[in-house]
Amino acid sequence: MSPRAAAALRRCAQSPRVIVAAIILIAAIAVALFAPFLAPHSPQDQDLINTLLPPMWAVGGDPSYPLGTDTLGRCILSRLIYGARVALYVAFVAATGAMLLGAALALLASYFGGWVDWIVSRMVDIWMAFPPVVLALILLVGMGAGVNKVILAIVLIDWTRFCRVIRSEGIVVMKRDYIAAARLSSFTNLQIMLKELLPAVSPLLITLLSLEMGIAVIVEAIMSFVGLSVEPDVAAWGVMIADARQTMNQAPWGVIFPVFAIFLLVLAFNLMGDGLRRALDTRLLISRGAA
Amino acid sequence: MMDRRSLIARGAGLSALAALGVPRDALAQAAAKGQLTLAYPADVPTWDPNARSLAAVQSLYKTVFDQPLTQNPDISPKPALITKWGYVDDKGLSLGVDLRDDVVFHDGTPMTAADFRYSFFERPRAPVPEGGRRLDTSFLWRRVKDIEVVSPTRAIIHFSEPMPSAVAWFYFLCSYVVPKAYVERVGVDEFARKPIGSGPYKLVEYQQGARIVLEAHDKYWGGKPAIPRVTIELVRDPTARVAAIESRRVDVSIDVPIREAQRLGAISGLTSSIDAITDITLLQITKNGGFADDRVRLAAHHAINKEAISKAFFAGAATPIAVPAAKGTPGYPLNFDFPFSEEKAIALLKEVGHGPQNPINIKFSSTNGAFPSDFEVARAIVAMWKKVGINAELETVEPSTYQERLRAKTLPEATVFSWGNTSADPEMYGGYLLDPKSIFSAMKSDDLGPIFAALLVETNEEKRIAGYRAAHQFAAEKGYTIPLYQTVKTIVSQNGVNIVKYANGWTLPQTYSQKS
Amino acid sequence: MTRIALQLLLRRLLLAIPILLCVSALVFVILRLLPADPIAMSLPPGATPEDVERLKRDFGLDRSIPAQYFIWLGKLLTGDLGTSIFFRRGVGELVSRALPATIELVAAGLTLGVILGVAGGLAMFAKRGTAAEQAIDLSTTGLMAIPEFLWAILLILFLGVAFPLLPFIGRLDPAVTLPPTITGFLLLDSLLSGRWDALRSALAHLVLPSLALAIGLAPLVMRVLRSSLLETILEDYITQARLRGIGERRILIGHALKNAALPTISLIGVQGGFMFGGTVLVEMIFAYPGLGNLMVDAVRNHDLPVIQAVALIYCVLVLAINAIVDVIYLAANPKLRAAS
Amino acid sequence: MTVVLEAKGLAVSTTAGGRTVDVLRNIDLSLAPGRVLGLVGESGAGKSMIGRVIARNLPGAFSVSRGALHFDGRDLLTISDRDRLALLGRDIAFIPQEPLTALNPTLTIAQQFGEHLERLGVPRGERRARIVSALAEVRLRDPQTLLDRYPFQLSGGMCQRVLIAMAFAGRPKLIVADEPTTALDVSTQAHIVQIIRRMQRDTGTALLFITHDLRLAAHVCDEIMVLYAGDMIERGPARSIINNPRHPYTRALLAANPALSGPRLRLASLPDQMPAISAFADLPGCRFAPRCPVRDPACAAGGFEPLSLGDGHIARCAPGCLSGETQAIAPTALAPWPVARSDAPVLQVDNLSKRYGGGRTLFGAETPGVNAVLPMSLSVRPGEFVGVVGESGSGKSTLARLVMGLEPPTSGAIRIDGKDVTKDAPQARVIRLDALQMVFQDPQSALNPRRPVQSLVTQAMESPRRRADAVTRLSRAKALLTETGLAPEMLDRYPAQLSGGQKQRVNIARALCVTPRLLVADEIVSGLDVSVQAQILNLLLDLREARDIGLLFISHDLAVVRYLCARVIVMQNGAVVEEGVTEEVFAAPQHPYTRALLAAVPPDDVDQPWPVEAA
Repeated sequence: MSPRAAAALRRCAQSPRVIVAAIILIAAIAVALFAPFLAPHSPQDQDLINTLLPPMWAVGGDPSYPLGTDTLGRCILSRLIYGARVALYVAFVAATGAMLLGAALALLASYFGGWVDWIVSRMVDIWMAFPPVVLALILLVGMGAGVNKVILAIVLIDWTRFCRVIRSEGIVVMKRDYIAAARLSSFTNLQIMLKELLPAVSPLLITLLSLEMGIAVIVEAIMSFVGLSVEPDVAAWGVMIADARQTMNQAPWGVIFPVFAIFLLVLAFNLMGDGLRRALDTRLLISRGAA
Repeated sequence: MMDRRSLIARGAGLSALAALGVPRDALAQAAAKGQLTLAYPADVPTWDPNARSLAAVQSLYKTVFDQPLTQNPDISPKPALITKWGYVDDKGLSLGVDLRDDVVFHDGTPMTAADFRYSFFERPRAPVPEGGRRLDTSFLWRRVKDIEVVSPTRAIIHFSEPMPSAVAWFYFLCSYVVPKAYVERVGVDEFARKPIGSGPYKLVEYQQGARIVLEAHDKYWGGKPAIPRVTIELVRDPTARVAAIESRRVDVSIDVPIREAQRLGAISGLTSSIDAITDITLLQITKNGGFADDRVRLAAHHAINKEAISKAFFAGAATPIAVPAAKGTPGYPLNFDFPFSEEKAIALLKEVGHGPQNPINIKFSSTNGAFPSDFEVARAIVAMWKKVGINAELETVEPSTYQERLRAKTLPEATVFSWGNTSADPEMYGGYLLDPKSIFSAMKSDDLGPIFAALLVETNEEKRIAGYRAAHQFAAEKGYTIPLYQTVKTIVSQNGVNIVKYANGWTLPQTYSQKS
Repeated sequence: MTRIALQLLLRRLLLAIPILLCVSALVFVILRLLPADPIAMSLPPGATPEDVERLKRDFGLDRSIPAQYFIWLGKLLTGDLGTSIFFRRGVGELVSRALPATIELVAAGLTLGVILGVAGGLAMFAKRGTAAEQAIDLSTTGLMAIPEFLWAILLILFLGVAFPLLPFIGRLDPAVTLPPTITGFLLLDSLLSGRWDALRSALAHLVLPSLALAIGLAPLVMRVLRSSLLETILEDYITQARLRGIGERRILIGHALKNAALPTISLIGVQGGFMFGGTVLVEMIFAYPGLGNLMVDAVRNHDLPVIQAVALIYCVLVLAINAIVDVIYLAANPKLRAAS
Repeated sequence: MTVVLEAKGLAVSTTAGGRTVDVLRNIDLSLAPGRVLGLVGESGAGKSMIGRVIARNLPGAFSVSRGALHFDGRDLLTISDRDRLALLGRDIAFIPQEPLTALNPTLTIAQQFGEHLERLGVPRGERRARIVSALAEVRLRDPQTLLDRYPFQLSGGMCQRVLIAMAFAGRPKLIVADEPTTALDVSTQAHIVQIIRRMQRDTGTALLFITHDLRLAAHVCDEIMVLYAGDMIERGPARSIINNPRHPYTRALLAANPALSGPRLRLASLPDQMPAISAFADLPGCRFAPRCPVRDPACAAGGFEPLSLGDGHIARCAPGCLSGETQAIAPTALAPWPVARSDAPVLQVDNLSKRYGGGRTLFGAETPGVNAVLPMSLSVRPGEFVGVVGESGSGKSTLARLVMGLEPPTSGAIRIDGKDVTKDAPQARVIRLDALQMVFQDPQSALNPRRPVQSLVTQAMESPRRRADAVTRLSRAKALLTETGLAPEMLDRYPAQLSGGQKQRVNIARALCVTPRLLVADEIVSGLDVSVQAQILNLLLDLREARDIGLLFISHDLAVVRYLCARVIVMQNGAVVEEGVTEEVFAAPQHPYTRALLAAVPPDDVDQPWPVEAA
């Protein structure tokens, strides 16, 4: 490992942000992985007699439903636990997809320049003319609801985030003499892109990826909120908020817990991105905005 | 979340803004002046009342316009612009109506039979401008051949074929009398911008999607409404409607979530009502896939515990129904019940070789958020079916997609659907929901066709009603329909307002008054 | 300056035309992916299948997608945005009422967000290296983890219901009558007609929704401004100004801020565009009669002509805000002026 | 005699590796009004730190630990912030190193100058007139038109003049000029030096002139202080330092500097380089000792008190070393310039030109293009060293990129061994890259920071055509390191762990990997300190001996070109203005531009007046 990478890693490991984020994320991943063992109930089991129970510590709470129940008498804790699966799945898959698409186009654009760059840049222009929420609505109206549709929508919307930033960083890197040196070493175009250009933009890429995961969690929640997200038999935090919002005044915990879960997960991704940005010393302007 | 300092800073900034003098006292003043504010969930698509047949906004139209007939709170018909009506022939093709002579439009001109003819014959038959802005009355009143103006207060409607539901349609969707002279003078577009009717209120201000401000019509034939000024805030978001009444920013809030209505009712100073109305919720079913066999459909019907659904989601207010009609309406068969029975369901499924261990697979769709608790109800039904051996795969469907599939006959076995019928006439229930010729029916069963074809032109009112009752019962017994319950209407109001509740869900501020 | 600004705007405009063409084609194709029948939804009982077909023909929905697109485009060029299937009214009329409301909301949100963000950024910069900065920084990360629509709900609960300080429904109090329509912009109309009650009420109604939008923007502005200030302060000309004996305050205001503002301005350009997206949900929650509500309605009713038109208008707005920010950027950056 | 600035035993410390180290120590200086003191040293010597102490503008981790510093009778170390601010700009002024970045790009000249004048108490109404006259004083033409321009619309030299005018506007008692000409072209350098000197003389201001160029300092300063690793090692009258340097380092520094005239001597190059701050703590005694050719064990242990050599000449060294001529530092004569043999040229360039832009816009209007290189021809034969000189913007770097095929030429032809490789077709590329390799200007930018040295130098063996296994690569890497004078333990280092000189060696080693016959070197020593520069130049000469390699050497430094190249090409604004045998061209330049270039270089002879005031 290069001393640069080692130093960056050390800085990461010493950054309180990264540590806190890593703890939250590892916990969330563990919860998601071991959901069947952790959840006291099936997330879909209804108990129409015990609807809208408060958390177990509140008056009227039931110890078998630690965080209470929703309008269908489903266990909020179990749904939260299974919801972590959806949130993380959407976060990882959608963010990775957006990164792959955006970074690939950005690398092509910054490497070849000229008309390739022109086309990619104009595509970004077109995409950037859409407010993300509006584009998401239109896409989901066109494609219909569902987790994978939401993921596809996020990929189709947010690739520009990667593309824009990576492209401009790539253009800076392309001006470096070591790219010319690689060319003079008879490297193929692909070799230069993958061995010289990609590693140079990868700190930025990792940072953006982390931030994008947070965005993906939020977008999923928004789409659930307008009823365009996951399949009905899937427990997702966004759906929980949308469901519980109807009874928010009466049973606030139904909203509070998933909001807090979203907050925590997004915070973890943001902290991670923030910490990485500092540790990897990437000069990037964080722009959220899918929300 | 936020650290304390920024919270305080934020709070300080906002109280500074609030100190600008935003409205608490203004609200109090408004109430004192005899003003009523209503939070209402839907906006009119257009102020041309003949254009669109939307049940959700019928109450809004009824504040500005009059219908030939109207309904009492108990949904019985009540004379309005028409005082008397009756067929003048024996084939049911000519209906004579007598109009009131004391009706004036908001611009002061009197309403006459010419306006009646204009609204129900001339406008629907007018050539359609390009772009399809055809009035819905042209579909609804297509059987009107002509309207003969006998005198300013007497007209005779001539039908091309019998339209026994015409009287019910007089108080149903789109049937409003508009001022012929005014509309012709200013044009339809201007009319939609500045509508004039003969209704209890004049429209004085309209912000699309935001608010409607009404002022009492002094010369209203039914007497000037008790509340002189009504502001209708159009608030689509149910939580915001709850917040609005809870913060006393409005006097009345319509269609708040059931549980919130219960909660708000317990707050001192607020009154809430949760009542079943004549709208119904049902499963639109087909003979596709797993529902090809009658017994499966019947089992599916028996397996649904409608009482439990009503209790779980509607505070027990959603009256369960056995046929696709509201209880107590003319088309509801007397002494008929379709019991909840898991045993019967299991037995029926056993006949076709299925059971809890060996479930039959079906597809099930539901809108999500189009009707109150629609998706939750669907999920509850999935759980109930699972117990008896029906494995339903639930998916969400957009209303527009539902329509497309309905027309393409590709609907799944069952779909949660809500049907509005303020008129309570049985034709508007089974006549549309079950008649295979109707564009609204999912169940296209050949044996239902002749039954409804005859009923559509049955001019004997008693026979017509009896026929619908029988047809409804027949459909339920054959497993052609799985009705669920009557839709629930919630109204939360401040104690100072007297609300008149309509069994068909109308919200008519002209019937409200303020307690002194 | 004005000449260059005009040139820039002209270039923007020329670029906007192909962008809008592509955007509209894209929307057109996406919207027709799903088989859906918006027509039947809006038909009255008693309509026959033939009626549905006829209406479909009237709306041109029976033709091929390219044909529909070109017909739509042709009409668009004559200023006809089409007819709403649901409302049976011209889309142009619907949009013209909703548009000023949304513009007012975004303008207020942007203003508030920029004010909060710049103030916060300066505060963070002033406290650089202290625990207070860390605290503010962490809390901005926290703020950014909550999306706008949740802010909207939280604000209603907190400032609308729990501490009822501010109104949260629509644009005016029920007791206040609408000022005469002069420009279509409520604030402007109130001002022009001297209707102070309406102005006050309209401003009060703007606070919560624009705050919900601003909370999304402010932390970003804060951070970008802070980090660009930190970068700027290391520049040679700042050192040189210090060496000329110029005080820190003057250096910050007179030298650093103007340079550090540039990245902030670009950020606001991008985020301003995104903010139009944020209005969709915020308008829905605050019953604010703007484009967002129109859009949500249209989506719900699958009202294709309205979705198309509104999507296009959103894009026009985004491009417009980008152009405005470009001009501001140009005004703030002499280098760019000299280059073009 | 009054003293404007006086330092006694001044020391600045910081912590490195947990230990407190002095980055400056034992600094004694005094500067009288109207006098010029030169601070000379290579980068890292601590010369700029003195300027920062005066402004009390030390970086966060640094602080004055010992000694005294007085300005005009006031203690600069204890003065209040308020008083310090009051002094800056009025009584003490600074002239920066990078004129282009030292002016705020968003403010016009009038705004920035006006702000300064406002501080000086000039009433608003008089400011513009004052600015105009101040700008005229620094020989800026049409000062009126400059007022509303922005800094980036001016050249570096113009900006520096503005900054000089601002520095002198308050008639300060002391001006600190920190490498004021380093960032400028040679011809501008002479003008700027001239203006500073004249203004300084006219106003009687004391000037602290910080530079890395001993010869420049000799011409500008009355007195010179040589710094090495934070130590003042020698101080004295300028003439005395140059003509009679006593400290081994000063002597080495002079011997490492190629001359522009006289016999061509092999440059004496010291081993290694100046230690970094982190290494100071391990050098308690003389910090130069590890590199000193005449050191004895005592040097490393103890520091030395300054030895007065009379005439104000002071050196800090062991008395024995100061006296004699040491073999190790004495320059040796060099073989004649690498001569061109009669072979056919390796590289032949005919009428090559490059024009940027110049297309048409969307509306069909022609956009003005830039001619980077006007049609030119050149050839390099095997083993021949050809120099290309010119100032920035003369097109010499573009020429290198054209030759290497990194950019397509607008017109003309490039031939390698007579084969046309003008078009960057795959086949032409193979021919070109087998014969030609390039050493880049900025080693920082030319070395991928994520590759270790062994991967960098054998990078070419990753290409599909030369793919080799790890063992082959490793042995090749070792051979290349040996050849370029790098220790084998460098194999696993990363660029960030290398010094500037080492990076440049790696850069050269990489180019040698494919055994080219011609190297194209673009300003490869311009960023290096003199002593390291000497090492690299000698390496190039050695390579020629060992490999018979040719060199196209691009540089702005005439002396360096003279040292290496038999033939020289002088470029100005993309055009070749003169070419020929180096010795002839430099002895009798034909073109006025060549003459101007030569005149701009401070002559080796201190007594020769320089800079010559332009007519």
